[in-house]
Amino acid sequence: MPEYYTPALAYIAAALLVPFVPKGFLRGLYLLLVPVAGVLIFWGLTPGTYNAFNLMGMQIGLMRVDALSQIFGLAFSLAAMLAALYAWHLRDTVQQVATLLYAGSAIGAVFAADLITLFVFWEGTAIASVFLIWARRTEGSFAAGMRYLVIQIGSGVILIAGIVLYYREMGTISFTAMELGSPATWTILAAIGIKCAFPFLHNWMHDAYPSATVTGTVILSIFTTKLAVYALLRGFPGTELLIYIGVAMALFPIAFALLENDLRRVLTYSLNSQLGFMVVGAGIGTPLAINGAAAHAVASIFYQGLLFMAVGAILFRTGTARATALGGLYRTMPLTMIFCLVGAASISALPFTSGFVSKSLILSAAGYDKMFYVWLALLAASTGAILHTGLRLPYLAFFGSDGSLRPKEAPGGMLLAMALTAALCILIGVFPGALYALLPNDVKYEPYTFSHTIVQLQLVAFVALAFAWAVGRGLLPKAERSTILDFDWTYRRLLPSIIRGLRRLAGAVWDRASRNINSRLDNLVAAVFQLHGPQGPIARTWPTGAMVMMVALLLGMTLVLTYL
Amino acid sequence: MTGSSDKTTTNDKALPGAMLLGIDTARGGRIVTWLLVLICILLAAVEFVWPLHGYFEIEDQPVFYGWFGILVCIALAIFARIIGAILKRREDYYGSLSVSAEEHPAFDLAQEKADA
Amino acid sequence: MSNENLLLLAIAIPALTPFLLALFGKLPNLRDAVSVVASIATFAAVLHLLLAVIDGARPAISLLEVMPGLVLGFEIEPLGMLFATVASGLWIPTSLYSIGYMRGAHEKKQTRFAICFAIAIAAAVGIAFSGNLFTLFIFYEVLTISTYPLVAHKETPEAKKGARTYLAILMTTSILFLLVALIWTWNITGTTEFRAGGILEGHIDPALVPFLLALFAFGIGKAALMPFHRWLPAAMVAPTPVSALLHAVAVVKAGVFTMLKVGTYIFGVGFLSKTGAADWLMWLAAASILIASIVAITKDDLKARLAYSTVSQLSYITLGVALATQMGVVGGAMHIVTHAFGKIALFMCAGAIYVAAHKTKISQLDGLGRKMPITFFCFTIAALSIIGLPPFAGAWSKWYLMIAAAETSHLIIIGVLMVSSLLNVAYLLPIPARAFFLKSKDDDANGKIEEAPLFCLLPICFAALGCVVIFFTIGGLYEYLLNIPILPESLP
Amino acid sequence: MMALIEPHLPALQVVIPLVAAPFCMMLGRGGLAWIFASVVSLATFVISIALFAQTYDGTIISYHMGGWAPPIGIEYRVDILNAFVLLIVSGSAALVLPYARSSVAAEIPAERQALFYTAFLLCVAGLLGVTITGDAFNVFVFLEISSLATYALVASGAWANKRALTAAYNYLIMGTIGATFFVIGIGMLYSVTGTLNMADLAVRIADHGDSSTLRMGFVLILLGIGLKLAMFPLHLWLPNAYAYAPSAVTAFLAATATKVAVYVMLRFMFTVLGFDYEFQADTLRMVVLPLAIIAMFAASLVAIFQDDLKRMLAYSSVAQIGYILLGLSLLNETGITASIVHLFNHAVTKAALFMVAGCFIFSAGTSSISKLAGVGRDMPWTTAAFVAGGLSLIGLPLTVGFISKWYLVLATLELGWWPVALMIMASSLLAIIYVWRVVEVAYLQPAPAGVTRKEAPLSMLIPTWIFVGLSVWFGVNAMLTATAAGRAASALIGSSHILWKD
Repeated sequence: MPEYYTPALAYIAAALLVPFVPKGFLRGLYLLLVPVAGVLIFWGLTPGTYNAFNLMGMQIGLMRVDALSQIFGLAFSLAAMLAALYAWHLRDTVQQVATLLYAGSAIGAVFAADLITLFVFWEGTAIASVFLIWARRTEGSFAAGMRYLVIQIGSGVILIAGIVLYYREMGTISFTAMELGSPATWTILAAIGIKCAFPFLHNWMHDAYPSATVTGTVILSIFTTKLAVYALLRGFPGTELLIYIGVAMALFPIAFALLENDLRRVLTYSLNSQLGFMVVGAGIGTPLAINGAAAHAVASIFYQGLLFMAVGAILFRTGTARATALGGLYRTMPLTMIFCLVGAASISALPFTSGFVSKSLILSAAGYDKMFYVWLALLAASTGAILHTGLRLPYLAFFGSDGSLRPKEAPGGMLLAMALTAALCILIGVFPGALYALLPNDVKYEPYTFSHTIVQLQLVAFVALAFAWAVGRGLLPKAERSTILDFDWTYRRLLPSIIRGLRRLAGAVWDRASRNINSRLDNLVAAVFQLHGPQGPIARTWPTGAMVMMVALLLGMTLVLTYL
Repeated sequence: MTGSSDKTTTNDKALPGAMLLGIDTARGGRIVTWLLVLICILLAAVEFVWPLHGYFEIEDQPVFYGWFGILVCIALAIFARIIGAILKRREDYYGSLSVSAEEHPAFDLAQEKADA
Repeated sequence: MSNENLLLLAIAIPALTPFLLALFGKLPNLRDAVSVVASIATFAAVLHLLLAVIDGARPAISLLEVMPGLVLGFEIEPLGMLFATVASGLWIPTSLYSIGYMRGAHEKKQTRFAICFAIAIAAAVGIAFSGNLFTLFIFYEVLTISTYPLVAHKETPEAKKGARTYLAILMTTSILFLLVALIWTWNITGTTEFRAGGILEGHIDPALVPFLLALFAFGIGKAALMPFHRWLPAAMVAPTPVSALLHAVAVVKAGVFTMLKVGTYIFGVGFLSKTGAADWLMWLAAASILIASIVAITKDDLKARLAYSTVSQLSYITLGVALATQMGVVGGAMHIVTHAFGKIALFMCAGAIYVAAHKTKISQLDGLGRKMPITFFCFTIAALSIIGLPPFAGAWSKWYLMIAAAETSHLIIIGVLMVSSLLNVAYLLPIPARAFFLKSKDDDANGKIEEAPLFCLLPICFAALGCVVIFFTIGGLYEYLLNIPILPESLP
Repeated sequence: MMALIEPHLPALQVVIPLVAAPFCMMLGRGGLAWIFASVVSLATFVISIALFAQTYDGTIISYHMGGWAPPIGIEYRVDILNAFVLLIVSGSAALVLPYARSSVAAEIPAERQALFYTAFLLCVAGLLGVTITGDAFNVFVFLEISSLATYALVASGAWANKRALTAAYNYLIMGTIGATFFVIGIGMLYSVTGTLNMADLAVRIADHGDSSTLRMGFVLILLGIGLKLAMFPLHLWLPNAYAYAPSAVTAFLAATATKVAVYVMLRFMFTVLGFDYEFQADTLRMVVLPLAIIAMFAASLVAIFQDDLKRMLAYSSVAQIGYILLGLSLLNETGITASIVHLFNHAVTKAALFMVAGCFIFSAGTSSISKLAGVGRDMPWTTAAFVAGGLSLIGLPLTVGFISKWYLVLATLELGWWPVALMIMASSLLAIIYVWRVVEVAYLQPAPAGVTRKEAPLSMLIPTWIFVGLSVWFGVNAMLTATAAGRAASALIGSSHILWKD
């Protein structure tokens, strides 16, 4: 069935076979090789749409190969491989199957040439990923998983509604750039917005990611949001609204990231902020900005993944990711610390790391277009990223106060995965040309100008200084065991209490009404029984006289009628 | 980074990260801070030797990135404190419907001590 | 054998099987074998007809004239053929499943059960092949009566009460409304024949159309349109095979099938959309979808939850009719198939859980997934199909219903379908999730539980597989459904 | 031979049972009398089939008693309507008699059985006479013959239950009052027209036009017949009479007596007084129609609460008579068709059901519903017959009850009388309740411990199932009954139209 071929199929087929591969080394190897097979399918293909066919009058294209889909496909595949390596120790078939399905769906979505295929894989990512949360097997993760699932599937159904409207409006379902304006496109944007964690649509991330298993969170951090960024780049490049959304997105999670105690949640907030950069890039929409967004997505897959891996390794060895319980881990987990610092440097956009070469594309794009305030806001967001993730996170985990934890260094699989990811971050930073060559638009850009390198170093150094100073004085908000309320409060607390209230009200009204109706019915039945029951006047055996009376009565009645 | 130095036992010397021991003491912190001050001064000085250029006028301000970073840090710290004051709740605020208050299940972990 | 004879055969086999069943009542193995063979034979006949219908044949036969002008006759058209194929096709796995279930659960009076089951299938096929509304009504009532003993099977007070509710609502609606609607139709048009494009146009004052439609919509109580849905949850006291085949497929689908048929062949889609007579029905169906879903969330009893889910899903099909476009009819008809596979699998799983673990409450299912992985895996697949997620069958029918809503510019209906999907997630997915991922509170009691008998498992797997296969082979079904005539045939 | 008999069939129809009755009494022992009565009833049945076949195409047979031409002589006039009723009466008799063998043997002492069969034959003769005669006064005579026989038949239940005597007494009083009213009414018609031949009456009344005497006559006939056919609220004699009469009698009476009375009513209203007689139309619509609707509900509700199966069925009969009266008081062709077709349908159904009750009494010794728990297991065929009959009573398709309901509702819809259509349906829902109450008890309740019940004997089961079979057969294929009823209705209306036009 060559016409049904897409890289996703390799993953899905592989996922179905996972239970039959013996656990341990063989299965680990198997999981590592699947992404390789996936890449082989599309690598080297000339751009174009493959495997197109007609389904019920709709033009389905399972595989569209162009630079944009290829770079995301490649990044996803690589990340899937690294994640598999990271999860080498894992013996949970459910998570392994879910991982493959999840990665496959994400890659399938990236290569989808039409909206239906996109929808199919879009939902695929939602369903497959929730198992990574549920696999934690606790009450809390069950509830978080349910919330995550409802929102993710919600995104999917909004997408399909948008597609329906779009199909109705345009008569086609091919997935190309759209103009925001009709209900169809607004709906599609909303669907993407949920997965992309636009402000106020973002809560699922902070709710679900820290609720997953050790390896699950790493995998979750890779695909869903970047898929959404891809969809924005494909569907809504140059949509001005996205610039403002992106700016808001980049800025507001910073405060939460500074307050959070759970390091995995800190990372989700910082991920959310980084996504803001990409959304701005999509919104600016110039070839450079698109390149920037794509590059930043790729770079952030790896450095954010690296950070999640490091925190995951800590959790794996200590049983907690709470900042309040950690600290001083550099003693026993120095390698993890080093890799974490590489990730931190990347997100801080330190020169010669991947963050530097990707973020500067977006900032430059804003700069070329003279979008001063956007530029300024992004700069502020960068500063925030340096502060909360570049400095605070490693500080709380590895330095800070000694929590007297002396865990063992992370296991080999994790270390190797982190090492490779860290190497990638640095390689991209040192040799940006390789990344740039893969970007969708052909734009010349040189990140390592003298000015640019120096100012970025200035920024990082001064912020670090400020941080060191503030830490010495205890000026930063303290990490405490706490819950920081976010917008999810509205549906986790407000909405349920409204529903409870309504339910109580409706229940009372219903009770009252049904009691009323029931008593009326009872009365009716009683009255009927009184009249028609065995002893009732209608059923009773009347004496002959009474019968005759009845005859006389009827006769009288009809006779009256006679003389009318 | 105070009060933890006494926890450093002889045993820690054998740990793989022993190279950095002392960095989390008050003295270590001071050293790091001064090192940073030195770096900052150097980087600021570069600017006066080789003039830099950016996209906007504001970048021409002396050591713009330096003071901008510090200002943003201050603003963020204040803002975060305000947010924290308003939105911080008990860890078990959402009860059993959240993972916040529960421990990570042991089967998913391999908690091993370094000295074990 | 001619198609006409095959048609009669398809009804006659299940209708005559009861005699054999009664004969072998004392020999359970032979009796159950008869059931299975009869189901296969029926399906073979139906399948043969299906192929003929795909080739364009429209077999018709008039049996006799019951009253002057009122003919007991059959005629096959694509919609009825579809329903017959689904009902008779799913009878095979269900009859296998019944063997496992009835024996596993040690139910009494299995012969009576098998007899009534066969009659119900005969009635369902009869409904599917009815050539006119009058014939359809006859089989509709036969179906009601023949399923009453099945609902009351356990003979406990609850069973009796449930069966009473079942009978009362179905009878009341069918006699009070449907029969009146039928006679009205006969009165004004002088025919009850199903005709492409409808028979009413030009015979009835457009202002009265909504009322006639109301008589039909509420009269077809089997479609479980709110507020006449109570019988469906009440019928859940029946043994699970009944809930699975009859109250997820044959009976309820007979209801919505009748809605589709009435909408397409009595009113005519064009007439409905021209007069706007179905607007109120559309809103009612939408409300029914949402309210039933919300009620489902509050139910802890597994079968009750599935029953309310059925109520909600049936309204999808009614909605398809009420949207009054070709795509609505296509979506509704498609939903008959897709929902059948999903819901029968869910009910069979519920039955398997009951047989294997004697659990009926959702809150008791924690940790059972480890003991019964196949059952719960299939449950998950079926649930995803019901929700309407790819790559499972339910996604397509929802797609066409949405298309229909978009065609008629009813954005709110699209919203309703979206919200309904989410509500489906909320009430269906926690069940397997709890079973797989939460720990049981009483591990000791669950220690001995293992998968249900093979006779139960195989049909479940078959139905779940169906959900996947239909997703990928939907093109054929769609092409087939386009054959449903929407416009009046041009007169020669 | 046939050629010799054939012209005299109308006379033979009545004469055979009438003459046979005294002979039957002389036969003494039960068995012989039963055989004799059965043969006679079979013969009358054959004759009525022949008559029906002759009139089915619309032919009207006019037979002049003793060769005297009407209006002086007595005319037996057979058209499709009364051929149809004849068929019902003689057919019921022919089927009830085989059934009566075991049933009567259990309920009446052997030495009295010959008398019983004599009364039975007399009753048959009377009912046939009422139906076939074309002479108004003759109707009264035969009506009294049949009524008197009926009183005796009801009273013969006294060996089983003494209350049968009071029931029969009440019936006697009421029946007599009815007969009196009826005969006075006929007298008034005679005083206006000077003739007793119905066809002649019709012509002369049309010539004469409306008058208060005519009105009085009409009212008295209406009430007189109303009493006989148990029109609500003149039905008070019926439940007890039906409940306490021997089972076979109840089955026979339920199938025939009230139906013949309805026939008389139809005949007088539409043939004699004419379809377009305005006062009659007003009375029907203002008095009979509301009473019919009340009957449908009130009697059904009473039936719901009854514990005795026979009483329950009796009240159900009152309700069903409501349907018949409703049909004719709608005063359109479909309505009258509905009434006529329901005559037959209800006769078949109710006979079957009362026979079932008789089987229960025979085998289980009781007709109390609460004592029939679990009877479905012990007496499967009898109970199944009840279910089939019950479904017909409810009016489900594939039973005759459905056919009646179809026409009745169609008639109301033709007039645009919505609420009435819905009321008809609603009252059939009440039938579901009282039927299903029995079904539930019989099938879903465990039999009380220690009770053993055998299936009823074949001699009772077969006639019962023949009636059930008929009620299904004519429900599946109603062409014969519906066509006959339709033709009868159109004949009734058609004839009066012609008469009143000039």
